[in-house]
Amino acid sequence: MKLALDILSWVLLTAGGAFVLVGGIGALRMPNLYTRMHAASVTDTMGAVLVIAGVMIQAGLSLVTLKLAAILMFLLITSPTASYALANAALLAGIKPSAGSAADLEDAS
Amino acid sequence: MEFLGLYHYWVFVVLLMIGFYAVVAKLNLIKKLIGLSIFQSAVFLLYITMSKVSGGTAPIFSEQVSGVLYSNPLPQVLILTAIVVGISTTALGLGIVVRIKEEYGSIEEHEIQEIDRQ
Amino acid sequence: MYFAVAMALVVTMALALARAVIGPTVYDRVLSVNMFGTKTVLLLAVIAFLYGRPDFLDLALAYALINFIGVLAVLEFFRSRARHSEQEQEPEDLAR
Amino acid sequence: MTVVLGVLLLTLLVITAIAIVRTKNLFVAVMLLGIFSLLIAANFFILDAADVALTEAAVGAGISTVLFLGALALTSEFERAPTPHRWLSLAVVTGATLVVLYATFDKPAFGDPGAPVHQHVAPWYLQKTPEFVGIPNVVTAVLGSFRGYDTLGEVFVVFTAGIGVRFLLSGRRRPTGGRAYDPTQKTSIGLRSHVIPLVVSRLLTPFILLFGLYVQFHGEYGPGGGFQAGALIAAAFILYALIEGEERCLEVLPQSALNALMVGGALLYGGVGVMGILLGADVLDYSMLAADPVSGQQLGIILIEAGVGMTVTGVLLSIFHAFAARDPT
Repeated sequence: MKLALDILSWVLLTAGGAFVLVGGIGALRMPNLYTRMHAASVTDTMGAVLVIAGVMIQAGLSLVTLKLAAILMFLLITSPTASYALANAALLAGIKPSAGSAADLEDAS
Repeated sequence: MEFLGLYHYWVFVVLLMIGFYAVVAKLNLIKKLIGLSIFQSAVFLLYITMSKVSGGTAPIFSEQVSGVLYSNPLPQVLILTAIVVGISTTALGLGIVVRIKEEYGSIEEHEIQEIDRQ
Repeated sequence: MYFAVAMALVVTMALALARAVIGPTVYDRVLSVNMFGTKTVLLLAVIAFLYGRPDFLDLALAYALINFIGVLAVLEFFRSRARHSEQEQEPEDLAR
Repeated sequence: MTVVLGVLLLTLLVITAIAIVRTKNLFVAVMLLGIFSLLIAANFFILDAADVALTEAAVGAGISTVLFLGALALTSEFERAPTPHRWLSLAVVTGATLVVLYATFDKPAFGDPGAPVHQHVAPWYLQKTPEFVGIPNVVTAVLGSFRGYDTLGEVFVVFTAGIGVRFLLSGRRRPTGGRAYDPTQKTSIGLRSHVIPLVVSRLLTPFILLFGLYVQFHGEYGPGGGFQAGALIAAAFILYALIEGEERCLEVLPQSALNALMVGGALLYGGVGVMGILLGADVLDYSMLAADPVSGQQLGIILIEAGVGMTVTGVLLSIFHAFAARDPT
């Protein structure tokens, strides 16, 4: 039982690490702001859920698990809000979401 | 692994000097304050580095970890208070910069000196 | 195992930092600050377990709660900037 | 293994610092300073300083960014001037770097338990805390009891800084300032037109306040205490001010209340110290506050931490209002 839980948590942690890494590469390699935002959100949702779920299994049923659940809940609430605020500010400033173009690269600051 | 023993101190030195460079070389007053807060953080890092004991844990007793080595609490106390003092004094500095901007219309040191000479 | 995840998180933080340094727009930098924040929450949670002191999760909780205030402040900053500079500046300046 | 993590994070820290100094755009510098704060908090945590990392988190995540952005909104976002005497400055800095680097070779190796810093009072603190104070968090015990003088001094420095900012910036408020809130006046509507941040912030503000109080009163048992809690509670009110508008926030917690918090906290701390004398002990010796010296110490620590929390909340919020209420020139 212990071993099965350990393996499950390792699988979750590894998958979470992989998602985080993929999101990070995406945030670096994607062509414009909105696609980069999309890549970054992978790390905030799937990556966070998997990593924290993996850690939760290790913690077992205790106050720690409750704290982890709270962390996960707040992350899932706040990070999309931050993304929204950011996309809104960018749209207001006139950055067009043009697919596949490097339009915002040209007016680099 | 020998050099890792001093790596933290080297990072402290480099950060200290990056902050120092911003304070002496940059003319923009806000940039100087940012440099000052990097300088400050470098000192914080030095203290906390000194408080660490290999194989130790944070100096908070707990039933789960009894009879182990604890890191040094004293530098942590000093830096804990210094962080809040640091943000307050940085805010004071920013307040002075805002007043300078209102009086001189600029936050660049050479322009302020230019106005002062007139 | 925790160590591998922590390494993945640190590498992602490095990638986000690279994005923050190269920009090109300020919004990319804000994006990477936000991403950096969530990675730090995860890293702190994983390190708490790596050290065997899971009672230190308060730290990750603090970041999870207040980290987005910075991004909201940025939104408010640009909004008030836009309001105050309507008569003085061309809007292209804002995208910088 | 954690040393490797620490080394990587420190390297990122240096890269961030260089990027901060190199950029000409101050807004970008402030954003990178946010990353710097996150990284240094992670480093503190790896170096076993949970309390310090929590302080850095509470201060660096929201308040520091908000204050810098407030100052930028009132001044200028760009660094116009080129750096004069660049090579001279670089040469001086490089020289100083080499001198200090040379000095580091005499430092004891990282984490050496035999280092001089661990020999003097620290073992005494660790050994005697359970006996004299009886709380698990040695950092709080040292902060509140053994070195109460230091903390008193720091609280007064924070207080003075708050007074200073108010002296500098509170002269000229917006026209609506000082009067009752007027909903038709659109000077600071905040982000209320953005539904998603509005809902989420309304949802989160009570949790942040609750967490702040938890950190305040759990400081004896885990990472936390007055400094962190003060910063967290101030962050909750700043979030409210960002969403509902700064003047609305000033209605909820008016400047007079903030003054009372600032002064009351410092006075509470000082008063507990004087109580020690009146009860026949030394200044800031809490043993006499209760029948049993150990519970007296605990009571004293709870009181002075409350004082610290009040002062820090009052000062940080006063500073925020001083910046936010000023009109850009």
